[in-house]
Amino acid sequence: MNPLLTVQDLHVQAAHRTLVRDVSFDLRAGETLGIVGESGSGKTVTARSIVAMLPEGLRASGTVAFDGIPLLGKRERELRPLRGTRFGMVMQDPFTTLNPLQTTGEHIRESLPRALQRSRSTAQAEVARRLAEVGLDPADIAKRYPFQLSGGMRQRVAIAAALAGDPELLIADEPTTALDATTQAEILGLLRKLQTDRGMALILITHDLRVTFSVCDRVLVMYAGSVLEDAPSAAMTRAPRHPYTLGLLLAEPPVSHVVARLNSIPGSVPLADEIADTCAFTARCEWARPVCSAGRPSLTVIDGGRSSACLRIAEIGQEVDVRQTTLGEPATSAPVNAGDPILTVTGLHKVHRTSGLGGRARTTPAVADVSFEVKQGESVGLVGESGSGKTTIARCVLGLATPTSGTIRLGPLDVSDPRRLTRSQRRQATQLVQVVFQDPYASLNPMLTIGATLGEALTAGGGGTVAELLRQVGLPAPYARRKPAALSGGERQRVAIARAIAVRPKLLICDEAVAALDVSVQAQILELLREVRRTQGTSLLFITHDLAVVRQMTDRAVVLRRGEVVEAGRTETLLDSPTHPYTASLVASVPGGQPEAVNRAHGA
Amino acid sequence: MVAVSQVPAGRARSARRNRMPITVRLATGWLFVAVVLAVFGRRLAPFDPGEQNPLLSVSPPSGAHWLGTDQLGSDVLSEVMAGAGTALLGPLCVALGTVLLGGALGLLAGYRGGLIDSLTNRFADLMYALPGLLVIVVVIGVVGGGYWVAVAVLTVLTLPGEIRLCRSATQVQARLPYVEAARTLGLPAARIMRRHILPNIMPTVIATFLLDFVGALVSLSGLSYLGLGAPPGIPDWGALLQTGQNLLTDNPMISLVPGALIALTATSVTLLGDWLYDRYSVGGTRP
Amino acid sequence: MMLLSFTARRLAAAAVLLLVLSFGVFALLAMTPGSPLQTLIGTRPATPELIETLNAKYHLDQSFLTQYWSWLGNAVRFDFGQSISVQVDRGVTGLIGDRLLLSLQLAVYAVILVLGFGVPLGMAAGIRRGRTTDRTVSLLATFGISAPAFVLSIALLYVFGVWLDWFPVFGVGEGFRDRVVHLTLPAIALAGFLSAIVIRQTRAATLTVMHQDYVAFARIRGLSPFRVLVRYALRNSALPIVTSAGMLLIAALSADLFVEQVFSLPGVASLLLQAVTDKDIPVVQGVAVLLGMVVVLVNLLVDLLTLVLDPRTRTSQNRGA
Amino acid sequence: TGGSGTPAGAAPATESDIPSFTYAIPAMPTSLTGITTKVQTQLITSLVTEPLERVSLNEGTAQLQPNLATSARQVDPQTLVYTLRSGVKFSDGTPLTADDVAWSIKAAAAKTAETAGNMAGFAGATASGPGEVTVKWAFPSVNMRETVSELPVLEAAFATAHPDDLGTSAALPVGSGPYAYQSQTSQDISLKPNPNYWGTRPKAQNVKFTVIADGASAQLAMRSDSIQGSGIADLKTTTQWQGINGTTVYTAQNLVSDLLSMDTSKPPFNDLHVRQAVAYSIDRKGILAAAFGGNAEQLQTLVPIEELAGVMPSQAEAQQFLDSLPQYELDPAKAKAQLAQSAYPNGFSVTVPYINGSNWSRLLVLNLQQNMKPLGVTITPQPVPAGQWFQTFFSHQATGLQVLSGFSTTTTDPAGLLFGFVGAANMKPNLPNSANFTNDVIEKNYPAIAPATAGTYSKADRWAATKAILTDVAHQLPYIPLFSEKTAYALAKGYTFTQNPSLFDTLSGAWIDLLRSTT
Ligand SMILES: Nc1ncnc2c1ncn2[C@@H]1O[C@H](COP(=O)(O)OP(=O)(O)OP(=O)(O)O)[C@@H](O)[C@H]1O
Ligand SMILES: Nc1ncnc2c1ncn2[C@@H]1O[C@H](COP(=O)(O)OP(=O)(O)OP(=O)(O)O)[C@@H](O)[C@H]1O
Ligand SMILES: [Mg+2]
Ligand SMILES: [Mg+2]
Ligand code: NI
Repeated sequence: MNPLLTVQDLHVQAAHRTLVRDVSFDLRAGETLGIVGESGSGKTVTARSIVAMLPEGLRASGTVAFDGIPLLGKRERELRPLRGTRFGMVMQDPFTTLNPLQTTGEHIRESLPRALQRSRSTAQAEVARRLAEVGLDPADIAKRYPFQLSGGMRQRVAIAAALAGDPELLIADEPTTALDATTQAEILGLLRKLQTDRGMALILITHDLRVTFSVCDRVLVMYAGSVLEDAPSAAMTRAPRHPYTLGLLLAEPPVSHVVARLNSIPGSVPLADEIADTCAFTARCEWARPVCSAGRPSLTVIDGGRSSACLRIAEIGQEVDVRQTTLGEPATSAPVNAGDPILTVTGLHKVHRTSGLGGRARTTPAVADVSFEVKQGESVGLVGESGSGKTTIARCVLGLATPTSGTIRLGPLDVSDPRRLTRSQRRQATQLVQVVFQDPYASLNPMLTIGATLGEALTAGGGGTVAELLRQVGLPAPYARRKPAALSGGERQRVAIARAIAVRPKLLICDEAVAALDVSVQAQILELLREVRRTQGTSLLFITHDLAVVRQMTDRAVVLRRGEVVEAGRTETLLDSPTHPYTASLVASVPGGQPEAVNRAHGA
Repeated sequence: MVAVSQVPAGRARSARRNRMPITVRLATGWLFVAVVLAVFGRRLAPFDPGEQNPLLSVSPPSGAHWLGTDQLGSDVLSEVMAGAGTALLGPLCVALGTVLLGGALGLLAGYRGGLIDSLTNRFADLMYALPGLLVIVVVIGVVGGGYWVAVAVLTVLTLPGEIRLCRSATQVQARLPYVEAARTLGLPAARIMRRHILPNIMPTVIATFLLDFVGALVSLSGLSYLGLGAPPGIPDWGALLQTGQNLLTDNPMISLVPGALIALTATSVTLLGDWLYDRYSVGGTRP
Repeated sequence: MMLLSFTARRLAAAAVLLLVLSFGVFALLAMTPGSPLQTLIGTRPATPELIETLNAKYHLDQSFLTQYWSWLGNAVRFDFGQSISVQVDRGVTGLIGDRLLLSLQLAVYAVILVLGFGVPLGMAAGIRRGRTTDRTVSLLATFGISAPAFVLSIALLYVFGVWLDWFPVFGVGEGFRDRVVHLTLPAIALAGFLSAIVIRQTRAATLTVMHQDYVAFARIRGLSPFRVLVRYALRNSALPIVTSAGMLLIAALSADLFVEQVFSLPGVASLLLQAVTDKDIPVVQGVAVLLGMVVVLVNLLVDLLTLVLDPRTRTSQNRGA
Repeated sequence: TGGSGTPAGAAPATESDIPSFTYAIPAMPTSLTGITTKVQTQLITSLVTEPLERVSLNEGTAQLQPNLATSARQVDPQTLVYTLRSGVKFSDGTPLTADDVAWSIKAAAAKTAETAGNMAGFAGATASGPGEVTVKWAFPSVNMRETVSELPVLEAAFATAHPDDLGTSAALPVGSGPYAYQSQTSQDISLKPNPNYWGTRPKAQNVKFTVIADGASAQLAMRSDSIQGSGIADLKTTTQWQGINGTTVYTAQNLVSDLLSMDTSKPPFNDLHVRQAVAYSIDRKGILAAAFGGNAEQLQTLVPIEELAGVMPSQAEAQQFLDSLPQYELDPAKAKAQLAQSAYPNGFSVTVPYINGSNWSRLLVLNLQQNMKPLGVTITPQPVPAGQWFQTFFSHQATGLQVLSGFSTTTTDPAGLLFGFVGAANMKPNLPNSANFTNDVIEKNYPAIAPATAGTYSKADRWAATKAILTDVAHQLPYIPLFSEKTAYALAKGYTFTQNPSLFDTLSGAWIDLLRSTT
């Protein structure tokens, strides 16, 4: 049987650099292929090349043939009949993929085959059928505009629209990344169901290996624009055939148990052009030998449909297998020797006021009656899906927002109303609590050098030198002279941590501190935070939506939903035997279904 | 959720940034000349621009007078060169005044919010509904006051746009984690505004400064063209354009050259401003 | 119902704004050095008898507020009093009425040109970002937005009117065809400036829209380019363009002043300028309030149009997520 | 000089009809009552509401031609009796009566009328018989006939029926001239033929006046055949007008005085040296070329020689006298020397208002500004609207340095215009002695030229007094005589004037009779 899609030697070039190099794979009808890789590895660019929809300024070369028809270099006019009817695509962000000025019904109707569009009533019936297929109530949804739907509903509509032309291949580019954990599981389930029902081929792009394994037959691992491994899911889980795949698998913190040391891949992802004639992974590989940098290894078939781009896989295969099974073993969680409360939040309410159109004020309750405490030396997790109020609570504690009601005490200090604090109280608060934010790119002032940023933090208290701080977070001292633009995401996050610990705060709030980082770097930062806690006795308030991270980093956890606490308790108890249905559903939505599985909500 | 999957500021981007399009380079070149003229025009001019020779009234270009003479027999080239000063000084004052006042108010309103914010917002709302040039024409034409009152009124009318721009740029910055981190470190508001926000909104400020300058240049020279701007006897491009229009067939250079220079200068500044804006834009919308 | 209450609220706000504006104009003009008497007296010797007669006729001796109140009372009935410098029937209202038609015709002509050229050019530039089309159009737009309206008008007048002699250089023409021919150069001058703004706005909007995921998604679904262009690109970029119509209008008013001046068109803007030169205060007040009304009305229309164009603003429902 | 001959190259006139004729005016008249002192307004109104007699300039003196009045008798120096043409009808068909004329004269003398200033001494007008009107003056007057004859005659019944809006488009006056008002908008005034006109019809059937504010636009209008005639405000552009295909320019000498006045009652101009420094700082010859392109003459004293006609023994003698008066030409060295001797050796500052739109005034002030700059004198030009300028001028307050532009009269006698510039009697508000200039010499000789008293002096005494005053003015320099501008008209291809229309023709409506087609 001929493959439905053949990609041969795909190269994608931007003005001055290569984005994707030598990508080749086949896809048979009805097959499910996963493409995994960290941010910037070229997944989206590859997918866009397949549907011949590259962003302006990018050029693709090589072969992409769909059902024997070469797609690259074809004109728009010739491609159009294929699009939608033979292959389709769903994009990452459901909030932006739909035309805001068009109802969902219209979206689906315009994508239907010509014949079905002609008659009004048939079209209407068909739209209803398609909406029902993706699990939406047609009567209600068809007339709604995108802004009137939730993210999950929008993604369903987008899927229905993409499938309206009954394509034989559907490409889904991170279709769940922008969604909540629970919704994610639903959408993945839906995709799987549609794929089997229709027998169509599916390419699922994600940055999360676990998600891929749960959905796909075969997985392609991409790194810096190249494919490093191509293997069936089952085989790859069992025995990855590339050190990078192994690194990825190990870097994912397990959700089922605490590990003593989080594995990370040292260094950071290179640019595609830096690895033009060496093994892509050689700089970060512990098994690297001079031969690895001698030339660019190609993807070679090893066995049973597995291919790897590692030259030395035959020699090191054994070691890799051993590593895969031994590491990540459960560790006994250290006993918590909690002291006095450092943070006490009681009955916190926060209502956001926004002025709407025509000057009418709208109020959004963000946090309602939240109480919890963090003791000296303790690490507490704040868990909940997007919009549940986690950041709002953090901002109130930090004095960046004023609570509507309720009290917040930092040790001896009442900081419920930041505007009423005296100058010295404010100074005191500074020494008590500091923060690390999610976005490493916006966390640092781009105009100031690292040294200046840290120097400024040191003036706020603490004592010590910039060099010392840099050493503490594992950065070389000369970094002080650099501007943030010259640092990678992980390095920036280290600087952000250094700035926070400069004043030696009693409590460190981490708001999704690793959510924006690549899996291979994420573990480094988590490990650094663990170390900070260990060495300085700092309490942590750890905000995340990632249950695996909660498991690794916290002693106790508070589960939030729509601004209210639904459950709180020891992390182990909470995750292993949740009592509240919402917590249970959170735990259940981790890919793989059971909390025992080596799975996590999803990576970053 | 993952909201950020940012493209790191890589080499490719900075390479693209550093290339200045030929049009912008030409524009910068002309602006350099214009600035030199504005500062030294009077001294570089071949004749004293005020020197009159009524018997040579409105003569066409010649070897001695490259652009001919005007009605009083003054050398047009010298007047144009000296006129650069007047033509650019007023707009410069407007743009400077707007940027200093508007920038400060915008920064304050954007960072502090509250009463200052609503006050400046109401003020901006009111001013936005007024066609600036007509207001100035009415004020100068009926109430009187001349050139410098026009400059003042224009500054007041340009302020709202500037305030809004700086305000929204500030708001964008103020919500960024690096500012919040600075606040968490307990740094004083003044320091945060000066050291953290200001440098980051500076590109916006500079770009709007240039665009404000263009607006003022066009308005003020227009006002002079209507006879309400630069006082008689002061060489000015707009005024030359107007007086020369009557004598177009005798010596077209009197209006042609100043008209072309106004358009050229305005276009050049816009080109430069746009380029800067696109290059360093940090948020907020173009006025 | 939502639309009605919104309109009512905006109308009330507009009325207040107009009241503030009219009071502002009245106060401003009351502060002018010398009284309107001076203009009324003109070149006549100011005998006490004359002053007395004029005071009685124009109520100049009353207090400021009384004057404003009686002016307002008449103004709401569209009676803006008598012009000081031109004594025509129906006073200021008649004077404005005489000239409004021409200004409106010019405006309509210019708007047609702007929509016919500015929007398509802007879209073309936005879609072909970075190519020659884009660079040419953008440069032209930059020039158009920077070059003052009077320079453009004079250039058009002398190049196409006097030098090439393609268009009449004076007058407004009788009858439709003739009027169109006469208004062509002024309309181009006005539209040149406005198009420049519109091109830039459209280009920016199109650029934004064309980079939106929903456009890519539409293309991937194989929708016809026409549908993508109209239903996706144009409708979505129309919003920011429509929203800026108020600003456009204000720009147009300033440009119109020069266009009418250079082409000696008897429109409203040139009436204002003439009144200003003559210190004809009743006319200045009348025109100012009229223009204020136009600005307020257009802004109101823009808001209503936004409501119609954008379903998001139509209901108070929040995004469902 | 004045009144006769046509420019070389003008096409020969034919007697064919001109169906319609459009003439450009710089501004819309404030009012069309016809009772006005504004030349631009009278140019229009005199075609509808005609005068009793038409003044024309002949051999340097004003001559009166019969019009609505067939004759006028000066019964005594204070009484004038007009005999009216019989059978004249207004355009609406009602016959013109002596009452209409009497009413019209009284209307012109009303305190609120623009012409009130000219009618000082008016003591009444009565219909003393059918077709006879008697006008009385309170004192013997030398110029009452010129003043009264020039006034417009309106239909009294119509005028009294519209006391408030007469002269607006709602109530356009009814007259007996060759035309009647058809309509007025803010932009133009249309005249139609008066079916009841008593005289010979002008060739132009319909006449339209359209407002074109600036000269450049008027040139364009003529270029595109939108207008057939126009006055030329900026005489420097005469050559440009001639450049328009087929356009002919007509110029005529006028009795116009352009002066610079200096307030002799206040510093710094109360210092004669300062006034002389100013006089030596004006490049009159240069301005003559630069501002008028030669279409003006240098003024030797306050008024052109023609305005002395009523008192001078002969033109030659008068000219000899004028030539003997000291003249001041541009001389920086003398200017410097004069200022050095004054109380302000280091200069002073002064703002000079002038009528906005008067191009030559602007150039003159700029010339003065430039020439006095080296002396440390700072001159700030200040263009102001005409109304405001007259207001300042007539207020006698802060008049400082004033540019007097286009003062003219139809009376060729010192009692017409000249007398007003001097003497304590004219130093009050609303009187034109803006220099506030007087002294013993002036006061002693003033009665001989003042309208109210001149009638009691002999011509020889009056000439002696005039000479004494003008000599004193030339030495004391309250005014610096500048120019006497010509008036210029442009006619489009296909039209011609049979002779250069003078200012008097413009004022009396006779100009339209000169208009011919050339096809
Ligand atoms: N239009 C473009 N012009 C230039 N470079 C681009 C463009 N689009 C993407 N890139 C670069 O191409 C590389 C691969 O990008 P791509 O979007 O395919 O990554 P990805 O694997 O989908 O990452 P993510 O998980 O963040 O979505 C990145 O380095 C990115 O910076
Ligand atoms: N400044 C604000 N103005 C108005 N509403 C706000 C504001 N900030 C947050 N909200 C709203 O408050 C609610 C809670 O937001 P918050 O950012 O605290 O959630 P979160 O749990 O941190 O979500 P995420 O995981 O997406 O970061 C949301 O509904 C959000 O829309
Ligand atoms: Mg991607
Ligand atoms: Mg958050
Ligand atoms: Ni995530």
